[in-house]
Amino acid sequence: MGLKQYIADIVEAVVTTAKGMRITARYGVDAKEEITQQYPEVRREPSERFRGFLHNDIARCTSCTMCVKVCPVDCISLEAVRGADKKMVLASYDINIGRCMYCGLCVEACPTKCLTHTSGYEKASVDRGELILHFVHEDPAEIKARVAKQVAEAAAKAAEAAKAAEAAKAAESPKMTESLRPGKAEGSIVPAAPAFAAAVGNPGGGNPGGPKAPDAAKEEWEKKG
Amino acid sequence: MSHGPAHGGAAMSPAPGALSPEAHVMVGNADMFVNWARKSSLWYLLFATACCGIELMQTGASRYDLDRFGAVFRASPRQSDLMIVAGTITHKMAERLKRLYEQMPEPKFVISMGSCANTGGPFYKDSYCVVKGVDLLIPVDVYVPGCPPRPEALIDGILKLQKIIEQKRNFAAKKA
Amino acid sequence: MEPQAIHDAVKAKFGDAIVELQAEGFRPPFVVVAPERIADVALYLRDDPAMLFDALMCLSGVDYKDRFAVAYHLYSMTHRHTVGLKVFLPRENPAVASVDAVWPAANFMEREAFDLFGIDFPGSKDLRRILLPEDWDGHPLRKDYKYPEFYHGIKV
Amino acid sequence: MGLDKLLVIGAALFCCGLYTILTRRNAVAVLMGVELVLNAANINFVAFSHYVSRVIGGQIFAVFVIVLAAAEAAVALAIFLRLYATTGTVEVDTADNLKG
Amino acid sequence: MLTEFATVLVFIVLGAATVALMLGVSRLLQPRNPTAVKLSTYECGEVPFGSSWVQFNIRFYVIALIFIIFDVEVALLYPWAVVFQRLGLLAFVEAFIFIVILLAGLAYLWKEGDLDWVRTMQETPPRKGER
Amino acid sequence: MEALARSLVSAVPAIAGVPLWTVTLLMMVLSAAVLLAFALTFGGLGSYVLRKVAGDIQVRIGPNRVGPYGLLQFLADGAKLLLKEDIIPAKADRFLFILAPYLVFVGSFAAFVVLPFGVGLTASDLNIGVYYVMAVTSLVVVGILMAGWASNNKWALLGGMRAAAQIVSYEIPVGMAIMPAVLIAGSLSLQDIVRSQGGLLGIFGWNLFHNPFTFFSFFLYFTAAQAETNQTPFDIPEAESELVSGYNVEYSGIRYAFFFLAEFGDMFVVAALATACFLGGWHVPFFRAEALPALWGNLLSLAVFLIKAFALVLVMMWVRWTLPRLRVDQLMRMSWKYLVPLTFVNLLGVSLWLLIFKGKGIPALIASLIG
Amino acid sequence: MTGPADLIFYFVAALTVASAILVATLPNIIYSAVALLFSFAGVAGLYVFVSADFLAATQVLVYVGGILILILFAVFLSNRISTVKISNPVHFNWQAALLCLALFGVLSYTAVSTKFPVKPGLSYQPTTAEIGELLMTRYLLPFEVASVLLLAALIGAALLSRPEGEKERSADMEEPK
Amino acid sequence: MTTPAEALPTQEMLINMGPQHPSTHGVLRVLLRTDGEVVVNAKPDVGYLHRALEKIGERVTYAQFMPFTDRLDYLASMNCNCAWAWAVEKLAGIEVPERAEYIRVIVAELNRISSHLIAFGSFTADMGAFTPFLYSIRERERVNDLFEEICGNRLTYNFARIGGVSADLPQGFLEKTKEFLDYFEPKIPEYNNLISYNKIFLHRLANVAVVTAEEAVAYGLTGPNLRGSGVAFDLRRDEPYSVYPKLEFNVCVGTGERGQVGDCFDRYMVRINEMRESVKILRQAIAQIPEGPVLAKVPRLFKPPAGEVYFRSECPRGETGFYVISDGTVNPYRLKIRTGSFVTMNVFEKVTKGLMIADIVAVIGSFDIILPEIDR
Ligand code: SF4
Ligand code: SF4
Ligand code: SF4
Repeated sequence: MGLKQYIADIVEAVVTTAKGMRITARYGVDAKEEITQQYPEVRREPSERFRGFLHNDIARCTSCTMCVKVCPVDCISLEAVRGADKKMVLASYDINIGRCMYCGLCVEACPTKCLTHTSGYEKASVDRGELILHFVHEDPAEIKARVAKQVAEAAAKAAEAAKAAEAAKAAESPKMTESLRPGKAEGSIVPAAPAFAAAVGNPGGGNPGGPKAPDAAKEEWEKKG
Repeated sequence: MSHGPAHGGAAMSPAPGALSPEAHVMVGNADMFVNWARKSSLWYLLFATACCGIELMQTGASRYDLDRFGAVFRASPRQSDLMIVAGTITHKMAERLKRLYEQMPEPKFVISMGSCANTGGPFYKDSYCVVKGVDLLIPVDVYVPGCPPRPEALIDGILKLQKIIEQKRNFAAKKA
Repeated sequence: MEPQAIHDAVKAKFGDAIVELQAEGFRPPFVVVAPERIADVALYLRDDPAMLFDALMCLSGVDYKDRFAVAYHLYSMTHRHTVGLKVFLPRENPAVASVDAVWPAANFMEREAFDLFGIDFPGSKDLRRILLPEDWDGHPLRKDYKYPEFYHGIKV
Repeated sequence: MGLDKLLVIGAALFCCGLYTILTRRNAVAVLMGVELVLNAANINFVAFSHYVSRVIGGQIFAVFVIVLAAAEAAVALAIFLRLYATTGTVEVDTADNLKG
Repeated sequence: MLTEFATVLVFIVLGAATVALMLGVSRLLQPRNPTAVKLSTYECGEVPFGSSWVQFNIRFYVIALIFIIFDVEVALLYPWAVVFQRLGLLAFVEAFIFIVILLAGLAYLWKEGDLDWVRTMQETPPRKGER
Repeated sequence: MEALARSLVSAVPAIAGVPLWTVTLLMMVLSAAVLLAFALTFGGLGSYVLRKVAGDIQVRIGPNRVGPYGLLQFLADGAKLLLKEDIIPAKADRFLFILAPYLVFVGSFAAFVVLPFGVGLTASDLNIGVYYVMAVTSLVVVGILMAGWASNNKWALLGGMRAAAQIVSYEIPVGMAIMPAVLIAGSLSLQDIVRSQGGLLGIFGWNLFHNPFTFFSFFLYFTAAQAETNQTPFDIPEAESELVSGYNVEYSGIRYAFFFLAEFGDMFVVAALATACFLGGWHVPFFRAEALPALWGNLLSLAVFLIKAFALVLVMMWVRWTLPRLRVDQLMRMSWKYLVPLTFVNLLGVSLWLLIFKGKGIPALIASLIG
Repeated sequence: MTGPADLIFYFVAALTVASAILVATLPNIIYSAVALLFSFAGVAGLYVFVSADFLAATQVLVYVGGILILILFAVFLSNRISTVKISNPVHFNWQAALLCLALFGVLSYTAVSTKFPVKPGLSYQPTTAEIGELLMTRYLLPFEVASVLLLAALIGAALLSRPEGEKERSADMEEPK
Repeated sequence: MTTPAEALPTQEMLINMGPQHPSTHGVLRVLLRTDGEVVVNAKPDVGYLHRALEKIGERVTYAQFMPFTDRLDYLASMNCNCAWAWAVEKLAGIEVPERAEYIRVIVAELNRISSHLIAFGSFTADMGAFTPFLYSIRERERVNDLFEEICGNRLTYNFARIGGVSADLPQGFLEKTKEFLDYFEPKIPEYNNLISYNKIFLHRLANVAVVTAEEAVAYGLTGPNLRGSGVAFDLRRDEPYSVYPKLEFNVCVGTGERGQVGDCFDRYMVRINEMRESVKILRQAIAQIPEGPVLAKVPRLFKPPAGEVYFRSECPRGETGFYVISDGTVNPYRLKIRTGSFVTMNVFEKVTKGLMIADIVAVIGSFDIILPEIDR
């Protein structure tokens, strides 16, 4: 290393450092360059196509189960019963946004466009159960019972109107639960939201208490599904 | 740095047994102060495994700037208060996650960020090696849904955690 | 060089070791090689001036239900042509000679195939599980893989 | 704080150093002992110069002792390192044995 | 002079006392929940292999050896610096000789490569152009 | 201090009966307490400023939620660290693990004793001032080395080793680069050094402009000092991206806080030293603070000194947020092959200059030419 | 001002001697080194009491900041603490202890009993300048010789510590999977 | 350990670097065997993020796999999206409308920029300069905004579809992209001034971890890592797909500017230069994009013919190849994903021998690996 190289090295180091520092200084001094958005006060509106949490306008939902079928991760669970007018009546429609990957495949698949992405994305919760969105707020059992009753009534009416043999046939199957994924149907009969949350919640965040005992955790997990 | 509060804290150390109204107020104030300190200085462990980690980075970066809330990252669990589990936890990783959590000093908090950490997320159904939710491993304080959650959502989660911390009863609980 | 020509050339050189050319519906087509000769074929394909397949793009294990296969996708940086090699292995104790001496790139990929399919690559310099923990049960990409219930006490 | 007290302290340090040198077999520890002895000597120099001679010469002497100590420590530790590299031990007896 | 140094002592004592006090206060106030895992050594989440108390690389040591020599030199130069203006040329010449002798030592070490950290054990492959 | 105490005792009859040494001691403790408070606040506020500077440079805001403008951030951080469990790893060497923060903190705090904050504001104007600072900061090295070793953690060990090798290497250039100021002042006392830079509009008396060599000296010193305080680009001992967090990786809670405080304390000491030795210390530009009544003179000079020192600290932070980090070997190379020879040559240059120009600097020469 | 100053003196002296004794007796060499630190610092304190401020700082700078670090490095470098608790075996050695005690007795007796011509009226003067002047004038030769000595030590140390040839490696840790 | 021959002055240390480590880019674990600061051997241990994408691929339909490709390389989801679409289209022989191809190229190149930005940023952060990292993310945020506009998500886009793309470009998208390009182009020289040619940075990178051209090919490196070794090979040019043949661009290669060809600096520089090229491509694509449909008719229950296809495309981290075996049903029979980072990890152990610990970080950064690509 000659002396020339030695000095050149020093000069290069100083010059390049100075260059870099000029740039950082410019950014440091220029307040206009600041790009921070003060989130809780300034909430950036997501774009139109933003795929936020899902929302189902259940009034328009035909329970066609397209969304359920297309979802790669099974986060929609749907229960429907055939109503009196042969249309399906939703008994429960839950989306587990804690599992959803916001891919939008279900929305694309929905024929009635009742399933949409909202622009919502904040739903930090202390309990995993809260992350399951329920769109039918009644107890599915009740709905089923009601529908069954209606069906029965309708059937009874039909029976009155129609021939006795046919009526008897109709009465044999008073209700028909649409279980979309046979394996899942049992599990997806969830209690109403508050009860569920109470059942699995870890009140108050459960800290600092060290990790939960594995058994408890496992149990909880099973409950949450 | 924390000269003042040190004495303040010492004066307001746990009140024994039944609390007189006065002590109650004092304990309450001490609690408030402690909680304020804790919530205002959530140093999070740099722990990112997957996609959510990128959003975590972007949350910490200029546009969303977690530093505003006093949350900075620390690389060592020894110096962090908050573990943001950002990303998929596989079974191979599970033990490490647990160990890291254990190695954090009390009090410590956990935010589960993203579907993977919440429930296994996209890998819930068919993946044989993804842990279906970090709450199977460590206690979680706040779940932030999203895949990945937007930075805003994560900040929302942190704010939520701050609220939770605010409600903690440190001194009263300590004696009990 | 076209795969057909490559196949012919290899066939001419190795004779019976070359089983067939899978061309229809296969892009790139595969030259199916008998497992015993794979190392020689590989070496030939890499070094022959007409072939010069210097890059192993991909090495994958496949479970065809009745048998396993290992597929090699080769590319030549010099001639810019590509071809596939395939060896079929029996379901019991599938093993095929390692090619990591030919293409060092093969090491990790073979480890992966070993990990996920349980295909053995004798001669490999370092054959261990790569993606899954050392004490994992079974080889998950096999079609008959049963998901374990628990791993270290955590539900799978 | 008089001269005698300082001298006693110096003596104490000296003896500690001596004891260390005598009993320890680890070369580094021996070096520590040596440093203690040198320190003891320095205390004496300075004390005498302060109480008796009234000139600063003693301090200069101490400065040179420190210089020496540093040089000695450097070389000694380098030797020790070499010793360790070749014999794999830091025990002085072993070094003796190897020599013979 | 004694008082001046007494201040130093006061500073040292007060500094140490602060540390002790804060540690004590912290000890009183902090939640404690030591577990075996918590007390285990951190190593990026893994169980560490063995102890970290191993013999260390020699290079650090050589630096320290060189340092101590120069340290002493600096120590010797300070009194010189104080009286330099008073003594003038004489002091300059003396210090010049002093410094040059040690710089010669430094130059020697430089030439012999003792100042270089063991850089790498990699052999450097020949230059290759684009292909 | 003793003289001050004596005058105090004679001035205030109420304490006439108290032995002199008690008063002296009290005053010492008082000054120490003030400086301790300063050191602690500086550690806290320094970290706040550091984050704010980072925020500015990184086009973001930095802490702004905790208290007005985030000003209470450091309080929260401190209180939180105080209330945090501190862990002593089971495998660590307990005694040394506990001892290390003491050494580090005390070493950095003790350096505050001699800093010339104002015309007469020095806790104790030791007549070996500069030299004393160099000596006492070596405690920090020992502390860090101990922390690294005692943790029984490989990252910490590497960090400690690196830190020791680094600080040790850069001590030479630091000591050498600051010597020109001693040469000019003919004294080691920092107050003397500051006083030697008065006059000439208060700016041109600065050693910085004394002659070209002192000018370089300043930058050499600043570079070396940046390394002594483990700031980027010389932050290899705690290199986050390499050693996780270096020698303090196992330290948590309040114990960690002391390393943190010591780091900022060091930063201030270094900046203050640079100010005192090259930037005219407490000399007010275009003004003679000594001429003012004691109180105002002191206050003004204190303010000026702090401003200068803080400005240097800011520059240190600015550098820190701009540059990448050197590698260990490059760091050593930089010290031994660049800084050490250069500071030596520089020192000879300064002394030659002083010899030739009879101790006058360029501004003084020009001034004498003019008038 | 005798009271507190004496007190501090005794304290420092006690610290120095106690640490020195610990250096001699502690089984763990690293603790010995730490004790040495305090011993050095104590000696520096003692220097202050005999009007040697420059020397005190030099003591800290060179001994604590230099030699001690060197020693620590040497200890870290040479001991395999992973397998053996660092130390050298200290068998309490009666003969050595007795010898030292005897020596100490003789020395301190001499120190106390001898009447040194102590000059009255102590003065505490800054010494740096004086040392500098003496170094430049009366002790010029030693000063320059010191530089040669340092040079020799520098080169010697570097030569000695230069690793020669390829080091063999010892791997006593299991390669993990 | 008592015999002298064994007890030598230094002892090797075995250190775990990762899985939680600031600069292993996720959960890579490197087993370092060091002698002091010098790394004797560095064994990568991967799999901490193995998410079984290949298994999932066998269980979901072709269309359903699309969102999973987002998670394959989350820094370049668009590229993976498109790669998967191209692969399946090749398998099924689907003709894609030209506009869709252009859109794909636009988003892919945009994503290449944003991915290289992260590569650049995290690399500098690894080197100790944190600020450039935040600058790079600042730029990246703008790309994210663009992406959010086009497909509604910031990171996991799920934008491409088999036979096209899920939606046409929104109003004003091209203008905004142009705006971004105008904003972004001057940033590259700024980065260079800020850090690329910083002396310290150069010293850290030049001549470190040299991968020669032969090695690079033999180890199957692809993408910027291969080009960094001086091999001018780019799938976009050499095995063209989509509309790349209609676009004009240079293939950036490492030139050994400050050291040897194939050192860390070359790999780094290739990425910086590629961002420039991407800008160039984008400008052309924006100028050329035709009107028309964006999605070919593909049956809802899409069943490609039986066959095996290996399709590879140039992703920011090298060649991403999909080896798809179809048995004619709705699910792939076997799906093998070949990724750049996985292959790159293979050479890691070789090139890191004898480096220093700090260099390991540099090497990881310069390879720009990303864990889900390694582990899948
Ligand atoms: S967005 Fe995707 S993951 Fe979520 S419910 Fe719809 S299809 Fe399932
Ligand atoms: S696809 Fe739409 S209409 Fe059909 S069940 Fe789902 S939400 Fe209802
Ligand atoms: S939740 Fe989604 S974005 Fe987050 S790690 Fe899992 S797959 Fe990635």
